[in-house]
Amino acid sequence: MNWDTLYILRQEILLTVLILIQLIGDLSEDEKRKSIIHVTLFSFLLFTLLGFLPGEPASLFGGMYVSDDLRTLLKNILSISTLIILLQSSSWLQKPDNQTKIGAFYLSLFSTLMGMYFMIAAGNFLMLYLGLELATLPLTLLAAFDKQLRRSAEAGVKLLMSSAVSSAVLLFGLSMIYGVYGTFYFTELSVLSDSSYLSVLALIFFIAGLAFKLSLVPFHLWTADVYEGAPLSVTSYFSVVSKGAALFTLMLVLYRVFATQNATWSLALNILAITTMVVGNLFALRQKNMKRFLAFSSITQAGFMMLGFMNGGSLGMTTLVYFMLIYAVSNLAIFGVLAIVSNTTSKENMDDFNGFYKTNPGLSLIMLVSLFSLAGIPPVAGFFGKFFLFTAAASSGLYILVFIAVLNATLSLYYYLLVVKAMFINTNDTPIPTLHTTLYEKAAFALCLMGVAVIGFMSSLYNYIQSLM
Amino acid sequence: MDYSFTLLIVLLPLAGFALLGLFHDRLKPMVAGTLGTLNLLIITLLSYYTAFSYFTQGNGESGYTAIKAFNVLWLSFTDSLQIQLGILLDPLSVMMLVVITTVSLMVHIYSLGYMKGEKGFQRYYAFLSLFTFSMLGLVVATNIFQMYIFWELVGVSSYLLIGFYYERPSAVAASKKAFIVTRFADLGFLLGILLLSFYTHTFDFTTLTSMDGVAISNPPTAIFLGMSVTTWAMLLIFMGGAGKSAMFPLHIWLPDAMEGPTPVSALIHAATMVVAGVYLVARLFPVYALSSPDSLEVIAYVGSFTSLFAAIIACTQLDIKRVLAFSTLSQIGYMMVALGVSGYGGEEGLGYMAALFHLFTHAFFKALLFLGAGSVIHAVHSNLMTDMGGLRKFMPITHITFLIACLTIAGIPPLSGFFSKDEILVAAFEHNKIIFAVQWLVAGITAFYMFRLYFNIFWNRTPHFHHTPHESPALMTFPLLFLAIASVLAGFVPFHELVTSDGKAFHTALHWMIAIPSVLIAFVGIGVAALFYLKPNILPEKMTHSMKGMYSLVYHKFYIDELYLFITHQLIFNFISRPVAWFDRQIVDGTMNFIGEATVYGSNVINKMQSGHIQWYIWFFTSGVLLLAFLLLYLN
Amino acid sequence: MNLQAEIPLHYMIVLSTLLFFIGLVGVLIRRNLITMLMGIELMLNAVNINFVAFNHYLYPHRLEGHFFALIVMAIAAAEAAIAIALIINIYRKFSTVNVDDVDELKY
Amino acid sequence: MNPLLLLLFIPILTMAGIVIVTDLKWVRVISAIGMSAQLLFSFVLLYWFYQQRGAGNTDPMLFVSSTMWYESFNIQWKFGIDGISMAMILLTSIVTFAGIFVSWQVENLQKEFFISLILLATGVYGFFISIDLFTMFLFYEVAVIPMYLLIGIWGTGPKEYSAMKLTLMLMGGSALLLVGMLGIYFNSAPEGGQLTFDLLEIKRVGIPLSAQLFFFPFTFIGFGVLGALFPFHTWSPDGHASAPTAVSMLHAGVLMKLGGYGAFRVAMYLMPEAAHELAWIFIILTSISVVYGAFGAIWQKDLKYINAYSSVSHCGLVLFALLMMNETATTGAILQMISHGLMTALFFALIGMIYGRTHTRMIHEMGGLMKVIPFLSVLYVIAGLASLGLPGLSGFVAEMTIFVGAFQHSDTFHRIATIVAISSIVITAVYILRVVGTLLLGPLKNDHYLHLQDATWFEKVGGVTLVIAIAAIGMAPLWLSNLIREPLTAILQTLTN
Amino acid sequence: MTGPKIIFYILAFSTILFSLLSVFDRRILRAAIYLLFVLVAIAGLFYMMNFQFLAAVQLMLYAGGIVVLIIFSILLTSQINSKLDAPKLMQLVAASLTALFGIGISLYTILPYVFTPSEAPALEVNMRNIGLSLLSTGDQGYVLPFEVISILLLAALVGIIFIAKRSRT
Repeated sequence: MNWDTLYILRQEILLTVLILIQLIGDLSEDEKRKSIIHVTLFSFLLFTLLGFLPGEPASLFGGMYVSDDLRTLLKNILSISTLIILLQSSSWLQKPDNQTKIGAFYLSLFSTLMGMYFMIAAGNFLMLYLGLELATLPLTLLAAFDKQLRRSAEAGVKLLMSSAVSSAVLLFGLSMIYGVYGTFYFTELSVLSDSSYLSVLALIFFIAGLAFKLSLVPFHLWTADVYEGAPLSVTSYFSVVSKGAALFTLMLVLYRVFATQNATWSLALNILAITTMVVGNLFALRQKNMKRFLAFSSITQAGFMMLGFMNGGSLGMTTLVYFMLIYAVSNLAIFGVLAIVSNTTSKENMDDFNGFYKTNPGLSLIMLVSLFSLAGIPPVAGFFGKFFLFTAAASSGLYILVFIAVLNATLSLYYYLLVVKAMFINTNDTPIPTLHTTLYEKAAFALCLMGVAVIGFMSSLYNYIQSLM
Repeated sequence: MDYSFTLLIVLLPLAGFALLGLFHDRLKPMVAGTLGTLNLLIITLLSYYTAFSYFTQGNGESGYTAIKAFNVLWLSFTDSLQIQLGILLDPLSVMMLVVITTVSLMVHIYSLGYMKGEKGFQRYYAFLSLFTFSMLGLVVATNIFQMYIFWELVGVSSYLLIGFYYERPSAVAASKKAFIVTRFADLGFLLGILLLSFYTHTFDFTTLTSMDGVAISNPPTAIFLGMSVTTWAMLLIFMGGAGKSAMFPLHIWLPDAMEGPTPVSALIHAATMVVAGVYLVARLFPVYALSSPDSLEVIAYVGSFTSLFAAIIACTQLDIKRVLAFSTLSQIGYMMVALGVSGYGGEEGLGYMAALFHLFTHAFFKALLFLGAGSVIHAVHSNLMTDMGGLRKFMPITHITFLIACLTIAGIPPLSGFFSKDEILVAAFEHNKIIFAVQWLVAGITAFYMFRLYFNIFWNRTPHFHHTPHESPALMTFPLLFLAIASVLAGFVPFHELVTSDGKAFHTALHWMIAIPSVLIAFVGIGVAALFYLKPNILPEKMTHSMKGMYSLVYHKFYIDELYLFITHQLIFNFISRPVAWFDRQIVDGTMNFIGEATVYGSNVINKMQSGHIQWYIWFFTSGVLLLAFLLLYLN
Repeated sequence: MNLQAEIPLHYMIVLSTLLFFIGLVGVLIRRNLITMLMGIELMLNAVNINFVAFNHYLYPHRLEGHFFALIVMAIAAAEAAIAIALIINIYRKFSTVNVDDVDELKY
Repeated sequence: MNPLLLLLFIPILTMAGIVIVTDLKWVRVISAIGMSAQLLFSFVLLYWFYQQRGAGNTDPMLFVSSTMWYESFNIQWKFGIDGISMAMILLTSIVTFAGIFVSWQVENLQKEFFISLILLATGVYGFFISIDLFTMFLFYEVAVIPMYLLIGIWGTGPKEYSAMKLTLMLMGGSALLLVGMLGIYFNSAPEGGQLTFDLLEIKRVGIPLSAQLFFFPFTFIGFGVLGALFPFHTWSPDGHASAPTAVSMLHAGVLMKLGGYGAFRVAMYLMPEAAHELAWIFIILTSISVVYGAFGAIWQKDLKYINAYSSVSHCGLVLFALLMMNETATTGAILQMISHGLMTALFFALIGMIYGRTHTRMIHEMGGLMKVIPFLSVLYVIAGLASLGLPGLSGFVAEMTIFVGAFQHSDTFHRIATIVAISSIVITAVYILRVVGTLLLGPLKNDHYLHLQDATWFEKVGGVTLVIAIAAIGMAPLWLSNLIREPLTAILQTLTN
Repeated sequence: MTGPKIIFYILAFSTILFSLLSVFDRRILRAAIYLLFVLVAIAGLFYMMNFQFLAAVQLMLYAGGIVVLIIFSILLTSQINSKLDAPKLMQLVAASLTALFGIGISLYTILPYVFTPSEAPALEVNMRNIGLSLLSTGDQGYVLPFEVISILLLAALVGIIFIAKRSRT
């Protein structure tokens, strides 16, 4: 233990401090609770900024914890996303009903974030599993946080039950990996190579565990229910941060640890990509509830992400990270709008958005741009992300897969346009009234929009990510 | 001599059209009419001057030479295939210049009176200018594509003029019919051009018709469906000509075209445009005669049949303009016959000369007939013979000029029609006896139906008129007189020295053996007409009654129109267009919609997957894992 | 006690595999949330047997499997606690712990 | 700076101006100023273009500039134009200019309307000046997507359905296109070396035949969908029928040309051998499309449907001519794109104006309009005459070039296809005259129409601009034909070898 | 039959038997008790394999903690003697087939696999080694997981309290 270690662990430590602050804050009187929100937001901002400090690659705790520029970047993407979610959730937490939740909410959220950090920073399957559970278990509680709602309770228990089984399956896979290789350390695993049936089976079980978090079809069934039932901020956390962490982890493990088994996992993910895109799309196009709708949309997007795995080199990895970043900002912008609407009017259905543009042009435009970004329409960032994903898949000659994917992208455009249609074309006798956005929400939108508008044109960002691979 | 001024002949009418067209609502009607007429007067004088200078420069040993007064590249397809716009002066085109400008000028003058007070008077003059421009551009074309361009323009001006009374549905329908039928023919023309130019690598008339050009010295001999491609090409080109010249079976538009103002009928549908087909064949005559005599044969038969066919129909029509229209068909049939039976060069080319001679004379007397009919219609406000009769007392000038025209067309010497028709019959006699016999018969029928017309208008019973008819104003009678004089004198133009197939003069003489029978049969025709129609009597009715079925068949123009209607409306509209539209909406678009609906259906089918039951979710998860593992382990 | 000679590794693996899938059956068929939770515990225990057996039979020079099993136990405890909390929460809202009745979110 | 970028900056500045301005009255004025500037600049560009060529610059593309963008994919901002692109740019600026004036009276969400419209135009400009496949594709989609909003918000009839169908089908087309593009990209360096999206570079290196055969259909059909290739054209009738006037104009006038242009610039240019091998399939499809569209148009009752089917026919002719792969036919194809762009824009403008007055587009419900709105009617007749290929108007020039060019093919199959295509001129005449006869001529059907106003000044500006362009091309086609032909010689040399 | 073998068979047999009973017994409290037996049997297995510490933890944590928790919650939510609904037939069949399929795949894959035991000398499993490893920061040190688990437990604790306590409203 020395200062270097502390510097490397600065984010985790600050996160622990933040958790402790919540414990103390929860003791304060109700009237002062609100100030906790501001304190937390500013310390979280500090925390996010700290992540951008330069650092040297390091391996701590005998290889349990690994830190390098790539992992720092991945963590930063997660913390920026979380920051945006926190900004967006501030007005939800400020509602009188929710003031008791503040402490527990932040605490659970930060611990899941820390879990994701450990997933990414893991140098050992033990840490990875631990991080995964740390990221999952408090989330199940968060899903049940709307205590007055039946659906929230249902979401919590559904998530817990299915994720418990999925983590059991993952563990079963890990135990086989242990049996075959005799170690959990990534550094040791990456040099061992074994293509026996058992290792394939183990790998599939492991992938299934993470695919569950990524909600790839057929491991996705929890997604829509939980998204619908959970409080909106938690849903957006699910769809962006939690999914991002799972994606990054899967990416790091497959590319860095099981690089030799490339053929196996790319085939598996190829199959999963197709089923995910198709099924996600088919479900999405008939959803009326915006949260469910976005659930299936994010399932489809996860299917697209799998295309990035088809390239075993740095192109694939870069593209994955890049796409995740774009997906995060686009999705968060949409969730931001939904959050504002839902907080004030409790409306969550697509029909409620009829005529939205008339009353809330700004928010509608944000939605529009972000939906286009999700659909992959230029010149917003989503186009670039998707294009590079397709390129990654095509680089392995999988043109049929690319074709299926692009057709699915077209189909997905259909339902994104349904939302656009609702907002811009349909009329409504009782439209959502003109809504007020707080400073925090504005800041969140600013971050998202900047991302959506600029990322695509900034090739330097892409190059930077690539330089880390 | 420098003929570049001839450019003005073409450009002035265009300028007139642009001026009248753009400012039609700013100009007073009479100002517009006068401007147009003066403009045309200048053009007419210019073309007379051209003709005078061209023909007086003499034809040396080699005959009249073609002069390209002007030629500019307009559009280039390939290095050899280029559209040039230019002016070609040779006997043929110069003769046509004279005919067109003369008739056009007369029509312009006549219309000042005839169309006075009509709504859209300015527009009328604009269209007339457009037509004159197009027609002049057509005849001076230096290459076949330029001709095609103006050919189309002529078609559209004809369309505009037929549909001049655009509020009258029948006029609209007639104009549409005229355009579409000729367009269909032009399709053949265009294909012919493409085919011909593909093998000869040129559009240029001079190159095409020169004796050492590819088209004649080395015509393509490739065979397609049993005919050489040259014949194909020339027949297709003739198809264009047949459309414009209303040869059977493409004649159906012409009678309907009488819906246009009568002066227009005189100009376009009697004197100028309808003979464009004759002009076209004449223009390419060396190619026809030397490379593809088979196609000439076809032309002869088509012409002959048309002339007989139209003449028979003309005997039954009651609308005086329609009688004249069928008479025009018949006369153009004569011209086609003449071309068809002609050979190339010297005496052999008699038919060629005769055809153009007849074109020349026909232009005058047929224009005269139409203008006279217009004058009558102007007076009685009706087109039908049944509303007329005894008009000789009211309209002396019209009566006299009309009589002259009827005599001319009947081929009574020494009027011009006699000479030109005689040459045709001679040529036909020398070539093909059957055709000769038909044409001889047609001459008689012609005399009959013309005098049927004449007697019914000016003699016969005098019906009750709402207003007492009176002679037309001087603006209208002047052209009648002028054209009457021209009809009388035109026969004395020494055509065999001026316009011949190879440009060289040859000698020709009156063939009494043929002239006498033809004059006789004309008199017979006149006599029968007089018997039937000079005085009101029941003979015609008896006659029609005794041949009722036959009469009605002929009266209905052999039901050709109905056949066309059936083909277009029933077959094409109902059996092609409608199914296509249906197919497109139901099958093609239906497929696209089906894809969408199938997707939605698929979405509904897998709906149950999201059943809401945790255990089902978990089961799905685990079986998914196992299945995936199974796939990868044992099926890979 | 040296087991290798007496009981082959495969016995352990067969045992754990059977246990794992019996637990899975429990999760899949029991319609009480609490009994489902019991099934999950069985599955986790099956995994633990694997970890421990591999550690003991194959890689006794390090204690990785052992510690992993330890961690799994701790997490299983936390998971069980959370599950119970959520189940009680469900019981409050739905007055039942039958999974079939907890299906308001669907399609 | 590359002057071509101005083509993008002027519209972007215009959009910015529209966003900033607060008084709605100024929105259309700003748009008009911006698009007039664009029109003016296009002609300046033409002048510069000739100047450069005159100075002996024989590069295949002029004003070429390139900036590396995504280095790892070798994606560049690479712009440049040759005669063909120049011609298309002129077309775009004329149609856009007219479109702005025709939309003068848009009331609902004015700002948004003009921004979307100009955004669409920006995409089109970007597409035409791009040399890099990636940016080309990017601009392609930029141009397509505003259509959804434009039709959906400002359209009429079943606008939502049509807008959705149009967008999805076009995007489906771009799905094919994307696969084709990626295929081209990954085969752009068969000998090893840097993969590239650069058209000129790909052409220089050449794509292996097997790859060509696989990816040519993707690329060609991908562009073909936008070019209304049978049987992927059905978005067009519905889309046009529902779209607001200016959008139909821009869409049929300019956007559909992206299809033809792309099919030539990308599919055939980069994969000539495959184009040769597979042309027969598409020749059959396009010949069908030419005749089929025309027959389809005869039966329609809605003015916009008639014009949409006529567009199918005319655009089919474009692809048909391209597939003939000789200089003349290809020149004709480009001419046809321009000619069709202008006249169909004029058609749609007029239909919009007539609809604005009579509130119906069913031809049988109208009649005799010539009497009450002569100005518009005359323009309509002119458009109709251009459409049926009357000499002196642009349609004739284009069609004749195509027919003569196509007929130069000595193969019987090609000849027969040509004859089939040529026969469309008769059918075209039938439906055009039918419309003119029913709609404009004859007695006035409805007395309410007696009080209709003839064209207003802005409508006149829009309409007359297009008529002038149509007539100018029709009367003096040589300069345009030469402008187009000049790059073709080199391109086709490589196509036929 | 040697001693360890007999013990193993007894343990294995009781594990399987009681787990099946626990899964299929429709009286919920009994099922919980059967679960307890399974857990104890597994602790026995651990003990057999020389992991006494782990066996102790298993007994304390599972038997002492989790099962008690489960029984409490059963008492909270159900009548003690109430019989649960029988599983639906379809569900039973599907689940069993899946399980059999899974067992088949797993065993078919695992059993043929030839494991290669490590050659390195075995580490003695005693409290000292376990303790040292648990608090070591170096290679084979588990202090980080140990700490992380504490955070997990903390978060779970706070969350559970929040969820489980009655809302004031």
